[in-house]
Amino acid sequence: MSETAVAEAGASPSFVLRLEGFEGPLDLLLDLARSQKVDLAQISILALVDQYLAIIEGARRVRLELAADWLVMAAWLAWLKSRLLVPAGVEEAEDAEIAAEGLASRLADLQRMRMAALWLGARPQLGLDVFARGAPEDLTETDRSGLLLDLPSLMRGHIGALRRQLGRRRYAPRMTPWWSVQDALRRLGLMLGQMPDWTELARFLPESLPDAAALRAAMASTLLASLEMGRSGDIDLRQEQAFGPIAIRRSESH
Amino acid sequence: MEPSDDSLRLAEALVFAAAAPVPLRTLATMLPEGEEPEAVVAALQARYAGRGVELVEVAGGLQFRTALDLAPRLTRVIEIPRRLPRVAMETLAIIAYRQPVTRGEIEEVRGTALAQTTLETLLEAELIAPAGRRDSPGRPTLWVTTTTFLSRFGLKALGDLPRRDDLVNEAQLLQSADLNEQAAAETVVSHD
Amino acid sequence: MEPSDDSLRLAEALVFAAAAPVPLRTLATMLPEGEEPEAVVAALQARYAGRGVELVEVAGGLQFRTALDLAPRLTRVIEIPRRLPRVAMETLAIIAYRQPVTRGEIEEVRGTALAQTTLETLLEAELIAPAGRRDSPGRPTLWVTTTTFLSRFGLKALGDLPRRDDLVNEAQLLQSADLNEQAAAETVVSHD
Repeated sequence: MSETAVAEAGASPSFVLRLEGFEGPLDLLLDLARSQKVDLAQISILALVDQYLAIIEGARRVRLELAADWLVMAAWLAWLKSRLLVPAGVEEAEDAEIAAEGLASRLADLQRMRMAALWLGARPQLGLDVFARGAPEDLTETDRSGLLLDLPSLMRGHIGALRRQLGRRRYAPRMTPWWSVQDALRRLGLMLGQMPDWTELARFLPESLPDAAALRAAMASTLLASLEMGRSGDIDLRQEQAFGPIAIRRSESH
Repeated sequence: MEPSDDSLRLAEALVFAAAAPVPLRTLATMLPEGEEPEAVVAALQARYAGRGVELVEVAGGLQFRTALDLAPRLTRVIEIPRRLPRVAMETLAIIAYRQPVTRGEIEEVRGTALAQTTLETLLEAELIAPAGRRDSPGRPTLWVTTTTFLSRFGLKALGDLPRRDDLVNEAQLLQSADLNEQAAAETVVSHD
Repeated sequence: MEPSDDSLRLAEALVFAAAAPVPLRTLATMLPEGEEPEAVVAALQARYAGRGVELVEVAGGLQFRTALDLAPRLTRVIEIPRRLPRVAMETLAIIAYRQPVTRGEIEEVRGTALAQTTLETLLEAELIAPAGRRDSPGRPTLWVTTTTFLSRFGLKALGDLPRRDDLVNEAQLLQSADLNEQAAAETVVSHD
């Protein structure tokens, strides 16, 4: 393959089709290098560059679309060639040599991997050349009779049970925070100082109450508190008629 | 005619590598002209007689099989313990913490009927045992945990079980119960 | 000491039954006290030498495999998958020698981009596996070969691969590898 590819590189346009058989520029370079039939360590980089450039030039002549990496490699090789032939100075000559060595070693690397692939490919392969037992026997038995028991899972069960129980218990009606007799006593005590004369009991109710039931409860508590305070002589109460409004004032004896 | 060694090797490899039993007629197509498949099989069977594997005729053809007497020695038993279902674990926890306890009381706590299989699972595992009957209508059986229960959970005594307070505080439980309340409400209603 | 016939039968059955290579230490645990697994393997290998199936050491274990010379006739009956394309083989070789290796590094060696299908083919055949990511920009996946790789190519370990310095030219390589000529010739041809 390699010899023919190179032989045709100069003249016939048929070689260009062969470019497609190569896996990128490095692959072609390796093929060209191998065709020099010397140790890869001693290939002529210049000759290699010329061959590569000739092939790329040929491909361009027949207007074959070339992928960018082929052209990048061509440009780099052209640069390398110019530096190898006419270096501008000692440093440049060294750079070119290092670059050439780098290319040679990359080619050697690829060559080694290609050899490795060849070696692998030549090995008898399981499933292709040799076969293992087609119907292996499963000599394992699964015993699922045992129980996995540990305290954490028992605790999770315990908490689960508690939660379930508490979750149902919450249906007991919750205590509504009614206005209590104690609340009313405290409020009456505070407000009486500010009320000079008879004041209706309703004025002593808290300002905001959620609903009618709460209002009735507060009224009852306030009445009870006023009765209590009246009994101890702190206040006087009066009511003009049955079911009429009740008024209170601070007792004069105090 | 004695079958050739080549035929024996081929038959051996074929039966070995095939994924399914090899029919005699498949073997026949592989063998050289004039070679009797039956004779090849017989010779191969003789060669393997008394060995670790044997050539047997099964439904559909020939197959190598581990010698019967060796199978038990080669079989590895892999133990994969099961977990108790959640219901069983909860029931076990209720019994552990409230023993002795009747089935009705367990159902009371869980707020739902207890499947017979749940108690049976626990009984079978020897984690619980009956301990007399309660003197109440119907004389229901009382359940307690066993010494197997203690040893399986690595407890010296029932007193080693974490106390309720150690575990969680009730407010937290209530809170999480509240979170579930919408979902729970339906269940509770239907239970009522 | 000669291994007992019982040990031979046991080892034979164990390796025969298994779907994958059997590690020597697994065999050792099965054998009676005092029996050397190596001696048992050697005796078994001798018994199967030249037969239709052979006992080989591969991928860190023991496995019975059909004799190589029977392949052409067996493949008339046994279906075989396609051989890996050249690109895949080259990529596999690079991974085998440089593992753990990134896709970018493989492309660097080959001097060209790697088609996605190439890695997919190798992955599908379970010949390679991802092994973490490299701590470098983009955190590229690292690839390594698997035990299936060893098993498929009949390698005991990665150390069975030729040394890099020996990978110089085909003639030398194939000679040193002591390979079956036929198989080698075929591959070289198909490589073209």
